[in-house]
Amino acid sequence: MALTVENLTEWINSFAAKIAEQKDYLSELDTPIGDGDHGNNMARGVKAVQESLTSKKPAELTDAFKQIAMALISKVGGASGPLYGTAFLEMAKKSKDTSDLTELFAAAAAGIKKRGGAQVGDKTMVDVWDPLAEKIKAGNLAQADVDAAVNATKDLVAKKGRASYLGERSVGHLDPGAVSSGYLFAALIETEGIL
Amino acid sequence: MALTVENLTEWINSFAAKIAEQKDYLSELDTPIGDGDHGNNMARGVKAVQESLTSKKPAELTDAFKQIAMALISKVGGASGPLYGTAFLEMAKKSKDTSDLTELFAAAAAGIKKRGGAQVGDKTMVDVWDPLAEKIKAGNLAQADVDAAVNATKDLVAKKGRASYLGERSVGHLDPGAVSSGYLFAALIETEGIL
Amino acid sequence: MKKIINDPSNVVPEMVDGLVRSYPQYLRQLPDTQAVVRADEDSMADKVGIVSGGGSGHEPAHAGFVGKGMLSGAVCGQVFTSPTPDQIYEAIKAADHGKGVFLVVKNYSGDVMNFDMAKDLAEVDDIETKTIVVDDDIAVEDSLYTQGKRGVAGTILMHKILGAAADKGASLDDLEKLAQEVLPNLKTIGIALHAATVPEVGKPGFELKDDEIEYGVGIHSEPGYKREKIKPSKEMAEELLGQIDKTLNLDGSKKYAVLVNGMGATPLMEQYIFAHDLLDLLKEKKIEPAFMKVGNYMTSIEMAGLSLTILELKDDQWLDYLNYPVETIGW
Amino acid sequence: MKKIINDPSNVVPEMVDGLVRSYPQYLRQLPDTQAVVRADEDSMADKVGIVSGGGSGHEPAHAGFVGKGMLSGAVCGQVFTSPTPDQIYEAIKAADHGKGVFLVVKNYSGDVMNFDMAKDLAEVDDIETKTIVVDDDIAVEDSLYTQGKRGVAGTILMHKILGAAADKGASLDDLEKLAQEVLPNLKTIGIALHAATVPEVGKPGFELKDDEIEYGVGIHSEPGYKREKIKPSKEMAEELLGQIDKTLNLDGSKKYAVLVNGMGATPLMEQYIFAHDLLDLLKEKKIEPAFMKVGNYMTSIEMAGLSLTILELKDDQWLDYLNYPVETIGW
Ligand SMILES: Nc1ncnc2c1ncn2[C@@H]1O[C@H](COP(=O)(O)OP(=O)(O)O)[C@@H](O)[C@H]1O
Ligand SMILES: Nc1ncnc2c1ncn2[C@@H]1O[C@H](COP(=O)(O)OP(=O)(O)O)[C@@H](O)[C@H]1O
Ligand SMILES: [Mg+2]
Ligand SMILES: [Mg+2]
Ligand SMILES: [Mg+2]
Ligand SMILES: [Mg+2]
Repeated sequence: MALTVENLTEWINSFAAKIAEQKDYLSELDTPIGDGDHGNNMARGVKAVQESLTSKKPAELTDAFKQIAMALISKVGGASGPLYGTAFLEMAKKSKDTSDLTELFAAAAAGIKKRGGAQVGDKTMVDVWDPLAEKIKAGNLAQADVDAAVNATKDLVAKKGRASYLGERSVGHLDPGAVSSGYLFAALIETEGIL
Repeated sequence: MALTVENLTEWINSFAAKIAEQKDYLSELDTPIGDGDHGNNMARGVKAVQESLTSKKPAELTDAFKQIAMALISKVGGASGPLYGTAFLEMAKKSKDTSDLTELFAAAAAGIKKRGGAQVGDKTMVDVWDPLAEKIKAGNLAQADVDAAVNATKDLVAKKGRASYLGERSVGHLDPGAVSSGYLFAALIETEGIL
Repeated sequence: MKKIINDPSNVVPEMVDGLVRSYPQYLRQLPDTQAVVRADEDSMADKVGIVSGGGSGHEPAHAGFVGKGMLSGAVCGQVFTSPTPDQIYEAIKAADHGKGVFLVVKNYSGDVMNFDMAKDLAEVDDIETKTIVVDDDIAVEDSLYTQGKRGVAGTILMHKILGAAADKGASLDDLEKLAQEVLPNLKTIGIALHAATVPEVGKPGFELKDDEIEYGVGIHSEPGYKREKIKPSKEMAEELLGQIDKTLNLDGSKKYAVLVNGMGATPLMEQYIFAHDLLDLLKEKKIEPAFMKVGNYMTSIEMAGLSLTILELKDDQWLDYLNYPVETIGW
Repeated sequence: MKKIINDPSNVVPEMVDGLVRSYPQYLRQLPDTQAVVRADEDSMADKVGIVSGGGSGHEPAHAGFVGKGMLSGAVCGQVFTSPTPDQIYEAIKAADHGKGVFLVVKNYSGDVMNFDMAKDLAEVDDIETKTIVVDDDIAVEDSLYTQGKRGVAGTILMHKILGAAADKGASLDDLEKLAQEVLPNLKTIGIALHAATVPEVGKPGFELKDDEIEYGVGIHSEPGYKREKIKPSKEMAEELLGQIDKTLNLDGSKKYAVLVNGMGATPLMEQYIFAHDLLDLLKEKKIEPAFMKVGNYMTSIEMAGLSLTILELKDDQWLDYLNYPVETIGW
């Protein structure tokens, strides 16, 4: 169970495939409580990530994380771009010292919280990253946890991002960034030998 | 059988009533082959005519025609405003010498032709004014003639006014200005003792 | 019909009032009319006045082009309906500063006849007037036996050129000569995605299906020369430029001014994309416009669509006139 | 969706290309970006640069306000999507002429975060930057625990005031102070008749019935605070002005700047009618705006509707800045 450039790439490719497949669904989720572009934003981003990893094969984990971060930062835009970008940038930094997923995800989740100022319960991707980083630490991340974290955003009132303009009216809708983040963790679970 | 300020007023009031009643129909006729405003233009105009004739009762035929002309000129706008205005202005001029309807209508029809440059067959109000002025001269103007003149515009290709932009596609539609002019002649026929 | 209006029969007076009170530094309304003239009276001293106008619904045309260096006055008719001679006459009087008044009229029976009657009225007052009837819309066949081509967005370039010339001291005869020289080189063609709704009418002037566009429409929902399924912007640009090319014989050795004009409801985003495609096509012909403008200048209420105007700059001075500084709301 | 576009995923590059090539006298595009800076390099010498931007779809904002006396650069994100830090960073570098760069950011999570990351990048280069986050939209409750109010059309007045001050030699600190003084006095509220369609999405951001309007919408089809049956313009003006009055406490003894901003598909005719009603209501309060502008400045693609911005002019200099001459496409 160790993180390598190979299984990191596999994980990211699997994440990219899920995003591409669910692009319209993600944008649809973003329509009632956002601006309907989350699927397009993410699809553009993961495409750039894959292009980057193909055109320049990273030698080290840190390079891989950095390339992913830069591709996301420069291609996603919107709110999710700097957040996903920050997550991978923090993982890049942390990967200089360790390849331990617990530490990497703890750094990523902290980075997202700092960049966006959202807390758990604000109906954002933080509601997925934060508890699932804890699950990784506990060594028992499972798809059921992912589903639970994602679905829990449905009943929350949005406090950050565009959905917050809706106030109470945001209740009853999944948070799109939480859903796309869920794919990231689902892809992680599916990647052989990474966890 | 003589034209007086009284029966002129009666005639014009009857014309105004027809226009007000058919306002929407006239605009509808103006929609496929024009800009859909002929009913509104004419309604605005005849309202102003009635206001003018009420607020300042004309003593002479010439004054009456002039008031009618000025109200139409300043309130109708579009193509029909100057044409109807010119018609009544020409009648005003002619009425200084005669109150003979034949001469008045000949002058009016000539004025319309000169102002707009249209000939008989161009699918305009000229196709009503010109033949019906002839009928008045012949002393046998009847509603059937009015209907015939108006309906004849249906099969014509428009050569003047907005409808001319349609070319062949204008065929099959009545000319709105011909229809409103038809009301003027119908009102004349209905006015006791004027013809 | 969903519009930000009050009484549909009162839109023009309310609009003109809102316009003039929002921009008192540019405009003054003539009492008891829907005609406006320059607030800056001094800028008109000793110069030929230029008066234009027509039906309302083309905002910012024409009142938005009243100001130093451009029009002296504009007359606002009912929506899509020519203004009446009495109002045009008032604007002519206000624009006259002893050198006569030049009238810029779009070629519609109504406008031509009403401006004509106003001219007659002005003559009685010994105000000399001359007229250019602009007929830049090549969608309509010209013919001696019909009304001929319509006047559309190219009229704005005519205003600009004449306005600059008048400001530089051109006489009434100079302006007439200039206008007549410019006119045959000024060509416009338009396209619509949906038609405008005249407030008093309450429904669109024509109906297009969800995937249809109409080529060659006028600015009052006059029908065009063909209706087709929607195409990419590049192909629309090809069609419109192709039509203009037929009449102007575009040539890389000549100079051109280009106006991409939004019809009211088409956002600048689409206009700029069309401009991008157009400039690519012009480049293939080795043409870089000497002057270009993109935006809403001669609209058709909330029609969606745009028009393309190209003016062949036969004289370098026309380019100077286009670049001449003006003080208006809309240029 | 009926639009004059080519590939929906390519609208921004084509739009920026069309814009810059149509107006080379004003704009220069930075290589490999969708960022534009002033073509007139000299006008930026020795002055603090001002960079703004955000998602595209608000044309003429923000690129249309780049030019002498206003913005130094603008970054065009994907439609309704914040631009990315690398592109903002390029604009900052191009706008820096040794005096630092002031960033004008609309208050959306995406914009705030991306401009923040760009700031971090610029710091590495020793380019000093300061930021104002504009949040003029009073439709949204402010709160420490949420994103807070949105940045909308009032941003244009912020650009104008800061641009004039920078042109007159204000330092980065001066600009920060000025922006912070202006901001609490700048209030906007909008209304929509129909929502915008993002090209890549293909359908409107929300659906309104044929007789419904929504009060308090944002410029990305964010929902507002209430939905109602359509009303006369005068009553819409009452509602919007009433909301602003609640926060600004309008007072006949004070000076105000007013911006009536069309959302993209609403014709000037309706905007002027609204202005007429608004000016009547202000008159009842004995207020004559010291500055007023009506037109499409901060649009939402082809949304129908408008917004009302009022700025209380606490300082007479702000009025001078608003009237300061600029050379831009859109002001
Ligand atoms: N301040 C924030 N902190 C954490 N996550 C946020 C924040 N703001 C937005 N998000 C996340 O971003 C998602 C929206 O992303 P996206 O639609 O791509 O960007 P935008 O909102 O700019 O259109 C939300 O669903 C939410 O999960
Ligand atoms: N040149 C012309 N000569 C005679 N009649 C004309 C001419 N042009 C237009 N008309 C008449 O005017 C009518 C249209 O009037 P109206 O709709 O009120 O004006 P507009 O066309 O300006 O909207 C046409 O139906 C036609 O009868
Ligand atoms: Mg979104
Ligand atoms: Mg008509
Ligand atoms: Mg008409
Ligand atoms: Mg977005």
